Amino acid sequence: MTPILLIEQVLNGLQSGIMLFLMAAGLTLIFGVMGLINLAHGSLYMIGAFAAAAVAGWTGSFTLALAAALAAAALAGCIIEMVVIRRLYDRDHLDQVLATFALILIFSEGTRWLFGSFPLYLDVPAALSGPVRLPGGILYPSYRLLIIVIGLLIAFGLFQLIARTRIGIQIRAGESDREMIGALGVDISRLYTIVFALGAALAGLAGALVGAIQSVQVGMGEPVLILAFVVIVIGGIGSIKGALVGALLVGLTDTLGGVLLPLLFGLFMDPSSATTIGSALASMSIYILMALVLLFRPTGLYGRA
Amino acid sequence: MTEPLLHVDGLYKAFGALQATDGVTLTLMPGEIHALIGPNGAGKSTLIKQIAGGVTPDAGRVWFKGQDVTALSTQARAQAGLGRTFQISSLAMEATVLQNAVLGALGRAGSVWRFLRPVMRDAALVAQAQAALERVGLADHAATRTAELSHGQRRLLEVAVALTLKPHAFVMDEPMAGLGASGSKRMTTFLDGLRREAPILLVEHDMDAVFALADRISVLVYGKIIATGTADEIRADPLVRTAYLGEEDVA
Amino acid sequence: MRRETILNAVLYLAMPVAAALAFAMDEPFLITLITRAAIFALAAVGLNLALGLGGLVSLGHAAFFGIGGYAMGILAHHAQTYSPMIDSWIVIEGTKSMPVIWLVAVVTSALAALAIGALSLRTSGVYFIMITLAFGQMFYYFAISWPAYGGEDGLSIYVRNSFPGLNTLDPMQFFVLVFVILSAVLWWMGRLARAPFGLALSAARQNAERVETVGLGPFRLRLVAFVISGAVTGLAGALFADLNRFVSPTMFSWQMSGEFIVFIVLGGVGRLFGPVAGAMLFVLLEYLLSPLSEFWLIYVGAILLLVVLFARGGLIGSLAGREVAHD
Amino acid sequence: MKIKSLVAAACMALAGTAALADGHGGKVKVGMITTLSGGGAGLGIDVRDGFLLAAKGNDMLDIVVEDDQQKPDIAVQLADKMIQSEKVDVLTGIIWSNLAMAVVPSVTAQGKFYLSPNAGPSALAGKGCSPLYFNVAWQNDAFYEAGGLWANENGIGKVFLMAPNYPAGIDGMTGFKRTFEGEVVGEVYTKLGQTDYAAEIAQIRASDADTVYFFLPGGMGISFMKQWAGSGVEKNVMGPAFSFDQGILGAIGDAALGVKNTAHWSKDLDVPGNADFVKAFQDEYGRLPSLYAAQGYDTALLLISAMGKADVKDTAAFQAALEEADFQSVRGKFSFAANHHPIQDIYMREVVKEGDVVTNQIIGVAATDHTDVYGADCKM
Repeated sequence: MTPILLIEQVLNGLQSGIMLFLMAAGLTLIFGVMGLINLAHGSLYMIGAFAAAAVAGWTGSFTLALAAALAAAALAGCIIEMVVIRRLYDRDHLDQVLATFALILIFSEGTRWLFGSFPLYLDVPAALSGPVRLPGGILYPSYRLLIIVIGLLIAFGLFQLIARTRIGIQIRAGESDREMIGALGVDISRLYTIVFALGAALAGLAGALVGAIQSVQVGMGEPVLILAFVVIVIGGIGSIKGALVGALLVGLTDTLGGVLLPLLFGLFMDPSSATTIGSALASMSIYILMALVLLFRPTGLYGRA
Repeated sequence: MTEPLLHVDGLYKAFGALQATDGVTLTLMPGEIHALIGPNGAGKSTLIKQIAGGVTPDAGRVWFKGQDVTALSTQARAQAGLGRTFQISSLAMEATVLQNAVLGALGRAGSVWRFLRPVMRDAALVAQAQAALERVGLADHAATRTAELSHGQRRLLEVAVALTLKPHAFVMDEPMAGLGASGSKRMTTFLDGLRREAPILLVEHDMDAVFALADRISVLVYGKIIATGTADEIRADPLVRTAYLGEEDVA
Repeated sequence: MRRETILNAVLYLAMPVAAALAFAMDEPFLITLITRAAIFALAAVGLNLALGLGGLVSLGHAAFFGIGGYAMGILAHHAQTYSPMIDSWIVIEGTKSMPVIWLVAVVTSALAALAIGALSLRTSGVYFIMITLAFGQMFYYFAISWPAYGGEDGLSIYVRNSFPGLNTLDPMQFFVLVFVILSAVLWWMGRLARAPFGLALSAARQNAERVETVGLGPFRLRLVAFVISGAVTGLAGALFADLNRFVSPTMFSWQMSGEFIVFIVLGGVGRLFGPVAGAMLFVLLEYLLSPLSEFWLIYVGAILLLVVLFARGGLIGSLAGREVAHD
Repeated sequence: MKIKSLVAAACMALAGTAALADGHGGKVKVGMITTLSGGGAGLGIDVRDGFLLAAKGNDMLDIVVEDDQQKPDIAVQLADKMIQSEKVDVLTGIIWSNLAMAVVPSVTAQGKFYLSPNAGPSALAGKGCSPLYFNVAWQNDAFYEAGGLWANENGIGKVFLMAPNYPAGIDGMTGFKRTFEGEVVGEVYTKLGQTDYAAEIAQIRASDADTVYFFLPGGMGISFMKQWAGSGVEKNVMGPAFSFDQGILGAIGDAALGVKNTAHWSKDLDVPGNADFVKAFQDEYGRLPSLYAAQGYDTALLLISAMGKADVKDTAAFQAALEEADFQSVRGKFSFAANHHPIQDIYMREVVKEGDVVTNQIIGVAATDHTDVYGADCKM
């Protein structure tokens, strides 16, 4: 394998990691502040993608489509927070898992009822449809570069939001002591709705961004959801920094594992069984990574005991 | 000279910049009640956890019955015969009072790997548990759900569970809290008799009880023991008066 | 008698009575459906030991269900094709005998539970939920991409395995077999909850510190519970594979683990008959709702949501009231 | 009220018996188990709609449709239900090979006919074949083998193969390699359900292949094609029709233009009846028919043709009637090989744009009278 190819694969790993971060950030915020496991986070991702595809279909504008994805997911987030989720904060994790599992069923089949069973069309804007040449002669899809940039900007914005703003202070206060912020006169239920909507909007944005280069279809959220969970568990639940590090680790492991493991096994076995065994191990690699991290750090890399 | 049953030797424990335990050495002799007092935040609970298990000291040793138990788990120390009660009740709240006591008896018997016979029909275990409940005066509440007990009654149950273990020494963290005046008095009488069975390391805020019961008193301030002695010695100690009792005098 | 006792008796008898009715009406499919509910109930009864009594929310119990299924699939596959399973210094043949298959299913899933439990129980709370999910996913992807036993296509067994003296292909006889096993396990779980081990495990769920202070180790209690739990779910997996005469990686999927939890919560967490009630209710809903609409899963979702939000304690909890402490 | 309904039930029962007693060409009860919910529902819905279109107005057919949710255990359960409770004569509808493997052996073991409108796993074409099992679609390898043949004819020398790491994927690539005489320069098996192919595309770009040949069903194919278009890699793209069918092309859009794919049917195929089928389907459902719709349609035609010749209760006669395949397939000529799998032509199609609609157009024949290689193992 040439160094150029390796660099390109590392870029690919980064890009998929950054997308995972958008999902994982919301998930980990919601857990950190409200102590809630939200399995329906994948549905918000799907809602973002479908909203984007629908709006892009009507208007032809990708920017409007992204805005619609943010708005639709945030709105859906607000609604489910107010109708369902807020009843779950005091419940144990089991009830949360179950109720949000039920939400997945409702959202998936509801979306299918609205949009039908066939995948929707959503493409990258024409201006970004080709590759760009990076230093070193790497041809890299410009849209993917854009995703990396947007993702990094959002990560930066999120860190700023939490470190600098009033709402960020409230979020941090909420993470360390839930009763305390109520005593400080913060409107908790409003704060919770805002945090949930923020997480939802990030998921929706990720769905729309990814939907343009993947398939916009019912059920697209669940595989990403599981990956996002792996990310926040590796990073330490509740930690935004952990989510970023975890997302990049998972993105890189997944991408490079799929490329390198078959090659590695090819060194000492015949090509076809090397491909089979390498691919089998590659598909398990992130779960193995997660198990290893938890064995040595039972609360993740940046988690609090 | 008799050997101390429990010997805490030069314990240090820091949490970040906070030195919670700062070179503590103390002993518990057979037959005595040794009270540990000190203002809030003095590091009593941290010290208790290093003695009974749950927090590992940065330096120093804990000896129990001549054996170094510093590296042992809570569970192993309990098996070695250290009976402990908690400041905040630590009980199986959904179980009945009797079941909590039976759990203690079960722990002592070590016969937990039994998967068929109902534990509440094990006459020997239930008898031990009943006896312990009677000693603390909870026999009438045997069938009550633990969550329905008052705070004071939960304290008594903590003590009863510790009794079922037939420990060689007790470590009790504020057993009087929430008992009320008459309850405190009864508990005082009870502990007074208990010291003949096994010595007690007693952390307590109720000064009347401490001065009535303790053979020796140690005063812990900012992680250090500033004085150890009989009730009279402690009352007279100028350091203690300024650091601890002094505050009350001023007030 | 307590209301829960009466309710349990009704639930327990509902299955054989319904099966007998179906038999009388010559509706063999209904018997198969009831058998399916009974097997799901068994799997969830296994999980309920860890989840209900031990407080261990495992989102990876499909791993044991699948291992049990594949124990049956692999053994029967080798017996069916007359190829030895292991053929080196020791020769191990496949088998079509149910008792042998069950034994293998129980032992292998118990061993897997021992390994997974020993690693996972170092964590707690959400981390435990997620690490068990991760182990389940590992098995899922392994089963899909390992070509030796059919990969995603799974393995078909043309004839149900045999049990001495029974015609297992007869729906009623197979149901009776499953029901006897379910009864035996329920009986044992009822005893287990009251046995010394059950008391200690339940206390460890409520307050781990308390259990430590009386000299017992919560880790070992939980590990043993997890192993027994996995073994029971593994046994259910072997029966499920025999019911369908087929195994596939979907038995390992995380949705399967989710469904087991759904059964328990629908029925009532920690109640002996909770998983039984939940599995029966779920299979009934599936049977009644799926012909109504293509989008019937919406209704399942809505019902589930309502149960979690408003009917705490599940079916049994709503009907029988708050749990009374044992004895 | 009660008496009334009892009488009504009795009448219906009598009518039912009368129909059965009618004997030759009597009513046939069909059980259709297909995927109608979840991510793979599009295929099942097309098969169902195609089948129902052909059966429309035929009152000799009594059709029960149930959703298998793409889960093997549900499919097995439904098959049991249809055989044991609904007492169907013929089963059909399953989309996925793994579900077919779970259901078909037990269906034929219980003496019922099974007509496959989509899946064709190799086991059922070879050692596991059955007199009661008829495949109206294809053996799984057919499109791949035809792809290899076409590549040989059209000067394609170096290919890069890609498929998900599961049996249908590996079998497909094996099928291609069976007929392909050029050089396979790379071979990648991805995780099932993978949605990001950046790593694989980079590998393909780095290889010296002139053509990438892939099989990625459903959303996987959509994702790959969109990402491929964005990568700017200039290589030919080929595959079986599964990744380029009508239901999917709409979601890929222009990114699919120019892709070659093998299929036994296309809506522009000029054979008798096909244009009528396409029009009728569009009129009925308001969308273009897909390959799966055509297969569902043909399955119903085959069944109806056999019903005209024999009574379904007479298993041997009905089997013989099915074997004749005396119907006008929308694929043109169609007959069964000894293992009850199709002998048919496979075409090469290219993705083009007709007005605003991205669709397929036939550009040539890839294989004539194609049949599978597993028939040799079939003893029946």
